[in-house]
Amino acid sequence: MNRRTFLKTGLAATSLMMTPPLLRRSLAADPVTFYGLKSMSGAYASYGEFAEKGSKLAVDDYGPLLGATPRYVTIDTEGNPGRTVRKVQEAVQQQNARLFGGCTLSSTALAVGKEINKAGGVFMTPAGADEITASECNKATFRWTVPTYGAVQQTVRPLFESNPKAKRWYSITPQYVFGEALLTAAENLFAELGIEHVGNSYHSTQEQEYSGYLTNAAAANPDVLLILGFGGNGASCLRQAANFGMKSKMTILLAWTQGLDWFQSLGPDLLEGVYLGAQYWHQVDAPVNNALVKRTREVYGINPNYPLAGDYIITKIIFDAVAKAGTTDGAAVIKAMEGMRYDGPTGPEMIRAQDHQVIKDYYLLRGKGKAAMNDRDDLATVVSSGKSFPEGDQILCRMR
Amino acid sequence: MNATGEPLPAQSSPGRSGQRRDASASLCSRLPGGPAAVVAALLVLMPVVLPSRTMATEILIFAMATLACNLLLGYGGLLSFGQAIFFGSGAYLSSLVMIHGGFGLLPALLTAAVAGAILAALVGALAIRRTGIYFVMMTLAFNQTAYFIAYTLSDWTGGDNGLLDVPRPSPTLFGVTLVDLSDATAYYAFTAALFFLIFIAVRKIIASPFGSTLIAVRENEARAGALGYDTRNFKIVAFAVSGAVTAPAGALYAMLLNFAPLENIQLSMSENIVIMTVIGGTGSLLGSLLGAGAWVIISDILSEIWPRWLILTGGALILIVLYLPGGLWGGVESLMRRFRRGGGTRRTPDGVPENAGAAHPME
Amino acid sequence: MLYLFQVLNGLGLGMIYFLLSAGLTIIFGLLNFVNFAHGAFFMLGGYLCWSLTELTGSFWISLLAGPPVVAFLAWAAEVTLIRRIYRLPHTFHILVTVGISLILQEATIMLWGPIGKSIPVPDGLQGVVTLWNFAYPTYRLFLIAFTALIGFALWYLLEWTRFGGLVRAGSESAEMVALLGTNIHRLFARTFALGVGLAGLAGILSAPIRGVHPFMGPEVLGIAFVVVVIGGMGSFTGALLGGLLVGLVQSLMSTIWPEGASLMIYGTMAAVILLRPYGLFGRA
Amino acid sequence: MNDRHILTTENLSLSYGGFRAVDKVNLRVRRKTVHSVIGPNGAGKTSLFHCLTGGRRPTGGRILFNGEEITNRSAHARVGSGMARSFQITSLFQNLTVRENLRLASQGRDGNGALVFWRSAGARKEHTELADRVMERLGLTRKAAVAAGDLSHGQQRLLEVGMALCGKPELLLLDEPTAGMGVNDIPMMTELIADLGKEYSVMLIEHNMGIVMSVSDTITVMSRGGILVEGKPEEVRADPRVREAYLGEVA
Repeated sequence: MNRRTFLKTGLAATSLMMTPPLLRRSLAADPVTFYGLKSMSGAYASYGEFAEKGSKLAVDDYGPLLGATPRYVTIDTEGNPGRTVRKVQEAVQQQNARLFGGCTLSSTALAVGKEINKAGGVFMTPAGADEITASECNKATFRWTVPTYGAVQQTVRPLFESNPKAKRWYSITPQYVFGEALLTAAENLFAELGIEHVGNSYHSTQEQEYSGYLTNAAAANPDVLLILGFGGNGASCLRQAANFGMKSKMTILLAWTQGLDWFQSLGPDLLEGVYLGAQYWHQVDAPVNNALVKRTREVYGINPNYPLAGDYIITKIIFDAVAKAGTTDGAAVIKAMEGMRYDGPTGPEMIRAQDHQVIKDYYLLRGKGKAAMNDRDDLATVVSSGKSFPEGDQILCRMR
Repeated sequence: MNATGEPLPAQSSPGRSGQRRDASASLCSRLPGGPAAVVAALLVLMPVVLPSRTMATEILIFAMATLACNLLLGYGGLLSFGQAIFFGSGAYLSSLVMIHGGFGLLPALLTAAVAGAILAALVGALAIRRTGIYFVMMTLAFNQTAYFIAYTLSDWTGGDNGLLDVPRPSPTLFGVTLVDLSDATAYYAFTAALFFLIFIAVRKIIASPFGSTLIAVRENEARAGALGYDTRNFKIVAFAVSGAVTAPAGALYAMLLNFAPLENIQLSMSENIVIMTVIGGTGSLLGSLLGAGAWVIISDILSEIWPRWLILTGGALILIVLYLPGGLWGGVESLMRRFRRGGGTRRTPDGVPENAGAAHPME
Repeated sequence: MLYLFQVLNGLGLGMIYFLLSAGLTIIFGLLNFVNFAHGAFFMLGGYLCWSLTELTGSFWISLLAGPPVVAFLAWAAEVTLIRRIYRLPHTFHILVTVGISLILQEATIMLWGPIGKSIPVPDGLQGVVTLWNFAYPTYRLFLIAFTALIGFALWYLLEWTRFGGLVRAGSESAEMVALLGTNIHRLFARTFALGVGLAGLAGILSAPIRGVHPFMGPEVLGIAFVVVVIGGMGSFTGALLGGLLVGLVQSLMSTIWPEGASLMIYGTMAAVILLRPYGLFGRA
Repeated sequence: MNDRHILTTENLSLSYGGFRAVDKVNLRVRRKTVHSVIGPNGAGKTSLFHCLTGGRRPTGGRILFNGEEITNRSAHARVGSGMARSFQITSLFQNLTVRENLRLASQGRDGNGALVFWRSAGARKEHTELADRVMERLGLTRKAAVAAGDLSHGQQRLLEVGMALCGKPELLLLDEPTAGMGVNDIPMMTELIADLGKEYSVMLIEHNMGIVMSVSDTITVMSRGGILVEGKPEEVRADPRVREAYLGEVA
């Protein structure tokens, strides 16, 4: 009896509700069960829908694991961190859940990781906050996403190197932990490369109107406009920058984007010529990715995007580790994951044991115009890619 | 007078006020053992019936916040969209004094209560300078301001990432640990005990000179003033009490999750607390427990079934207003009245302030 | 110089806020009804704009056809649901309209998907006008002019037509208007449709600037309330000046103290309420 | 001399913009008497009443109560010093019972003392007892548990006055206590007011000439914001200026 079906039968099955909790727990059964934390409802629903597809695909395609077909349970995060933590606690206490993956919101991922660590489980997430594999790292938590440091290194550096005359950069930054992290990484790199940082505007994450910041940016007369907001922030900022005719006057770089689904919502007119940082791109030629694209088209009729690919590989890695460890015991699975090398959607990937960070490629893309597109999703080309991660002393993780 | 203290135009219906007086003999007093016994029974039943203890704990935490909102809305006629200020601050402050100050469980809760009371008295004192929709907007503006402050002070609050590693210390007496709260059942029991105490206390407050006068202020502020009451003071104290209950609820929530997300202090939290209050039934304390329970359980069930579950929630809100304006508790009351109609004679209203006020607070 | 330019920005921003809030304030004035679904109808306008533009290839057709569709939906909601709750306290207005906006938001996700959409700036307005050193989008200039025109038409409607006279008289005393033999139900329904239709129009006009996504309703609702409260609930002039004031504060703050822009908006609102109990142009 | 008067006003004025609603009124209300203020519509009675109860700040002059200046004291604070008022348009706690209405009124004299929230409301015996006594006097004991809004109009008017009584006032300010009352109920109210005049000082604003003439010790006739005539009922009745003022109104 898992939580989902339990709740489905819900209020109707009152008699079942009276079953003593002990008995219910014993019903939690044998097959390996993976718990997907997906923002199915609430403000991040656009993300959860694809993440869910990714995890499901991985589970369905996996085949037998430890002698049984693995099972998949969705936990809707509702975009609500408090609710999510409580649901995870329940899964741990009542269904003895140990294997978790997903989470869009950084705050949720951080808090959930700690809960799962306490419970002796394993958790892998594509969330953005660097703290996950730095100051707040823990034994149970793994992260697939390239941190802000890598995102900046793999976008600002190649862009600057391809056009070293573009020395004046202006940045627009959402003011919160994540935005600050991107900005700090960028400022460090500016100093290293000799880029002149002609100004920065902070905005709140709830900002809708960028005309004021863009006016400030235009007044500084930069060569490159570096937009550090992502999601809705990045979209509005880019859209309005285009309105203000800034695309023709300067190069625009968004260091951190959500990828294909986000590009689709903006359309080729806006994206043409804009540089975009991405964690994943479906056109990348790598064995696992080619297979993933094929399967996703077959099953869902779409191309995989970042949430789909991310949650797909997270689910698959955890299953692989379970298979390797031969058990679902948290400590053993963690041990199997640490240092694991595997083929991922971005090519060869590796899980660094020291901070549980996946070492993988980050991409610099450039938006294509409508005329250059071969199909609906052919919205950008890969300009460069590579792996940059904090090394040595820069690794802030002290495993707990 | 309606909930926001604005005189309603002539359209205000006589039908509703008729129903109101009819119900003015509060049902709880007729239940065996009174409302306290009903609550005690529910508190024992909840962990058995509900799918999990953590869920039961969450319900009680929100029921506390709802209770406090109800005190303002149901008894004081004050619609506050600023309850998240107190909930969120309670969570942050108690967490911070535990993390940095080494406070134990009870001192942390007490800190939250005191700070919540002070904060609420401040917010209340400013907001009640206006009435009606302007009052509501003031509370809303303060909520946004509090959110902004929490967001900006990320060194303390963790900003968008939330405040992590909130401990859940066990209560100690003279160095002896009384009970280990890291266990979900023990924590539920602790929360339930606290909820019970708060429930009794709020009941007492409502039946006190203060509570009865607060109801009078809601009913007819001009008259209350003419009788010699400085009505502002009553509203401010109502806010303070509300804050003193809401903030510890926030603290308990942080300890439940070991985490204090920024969402605690967001406007949507205020909105949810108001919704739970109205769903349960304003002006009835049992209704608050009902409202919080219904909200948590139903959203939990629906979110498992259908990602677009909010559409059903939206529909439910509309249906409740149309067909169950007294909230769930109002529905329970009218059901039981129908049930009893055949039997014993209806007791006449006894005029005890809580009963008189509890019947129908909205106008 | 920069400040002057920010003033222009603020003006453009303020005019959208004005359009958005005018409907809210008219509805409050006549119906004494608090519409928390206003933002959701704004969003709906934006999505209709996207669909109609996709369908017909012309932004102008959607600008023409969109607002009546939104107004019709509002009219239907008024006739079937909202007129039943006028007599209830504000708390219930809020609950019902929060319910409506949840339904609209989720229905939008079902119809159009959870990912946002972009609406291209209409042909002919895509460029920028260069003023001194600064480029200003032609579309935004169009927006200022167009909104001013709409504002003028609204002013004429409210001030000089029979319908406007009834709305104004009804805001003073709905009973009186009813006694004078006007069908108050019809008047209320039309006013509600007009007010919400304006939200839809604002949604359409700002779609090329901001795009659309399913969760934009609550975001704009907050701004609309600030504007209306600052201007005074029920005051048309108040909505105009409140909108401009908020727009100016927001865009000037982005130069002076960007981090505090949103704080300042709510701060301004609280200050106005405390200093002027019923907003700049409100009445008791 | 102040000892004989419970309430005096000195050049009390209230103007709205340029309009002088109350114009330099000097009023003296003697203790334990019924003092009525009458006058045609718009004479300034209600404005005067607002000044006396604290509903409006006077724009000029002073109000002395028991020799103490209360000109700018707030409405609720005046109750504490011994003034109580009734409302022209019935203003009760409609949804509360008759007994609770009166208990709240009794408790009001304590002002902020009612802020205690750790005691039960019924615990203060003096309040419930006073409420019961007043209820008895009004003949409403049978209706103790009925919601105020369910009383007949006449009973509501009685309760309105009763609530003022519960403030244990020295001075009762009654604003048209018979407003809207049926002919059959009026004698009851007349009797009550006459009775009250023996224990309290009563200031009455009233339209009903019958009541005023039968219960008043002193009558002040106002016209255009000022005092036209003041005297005993028979003097006022005989005064041609009064007749003129009222007839002028009719014409």
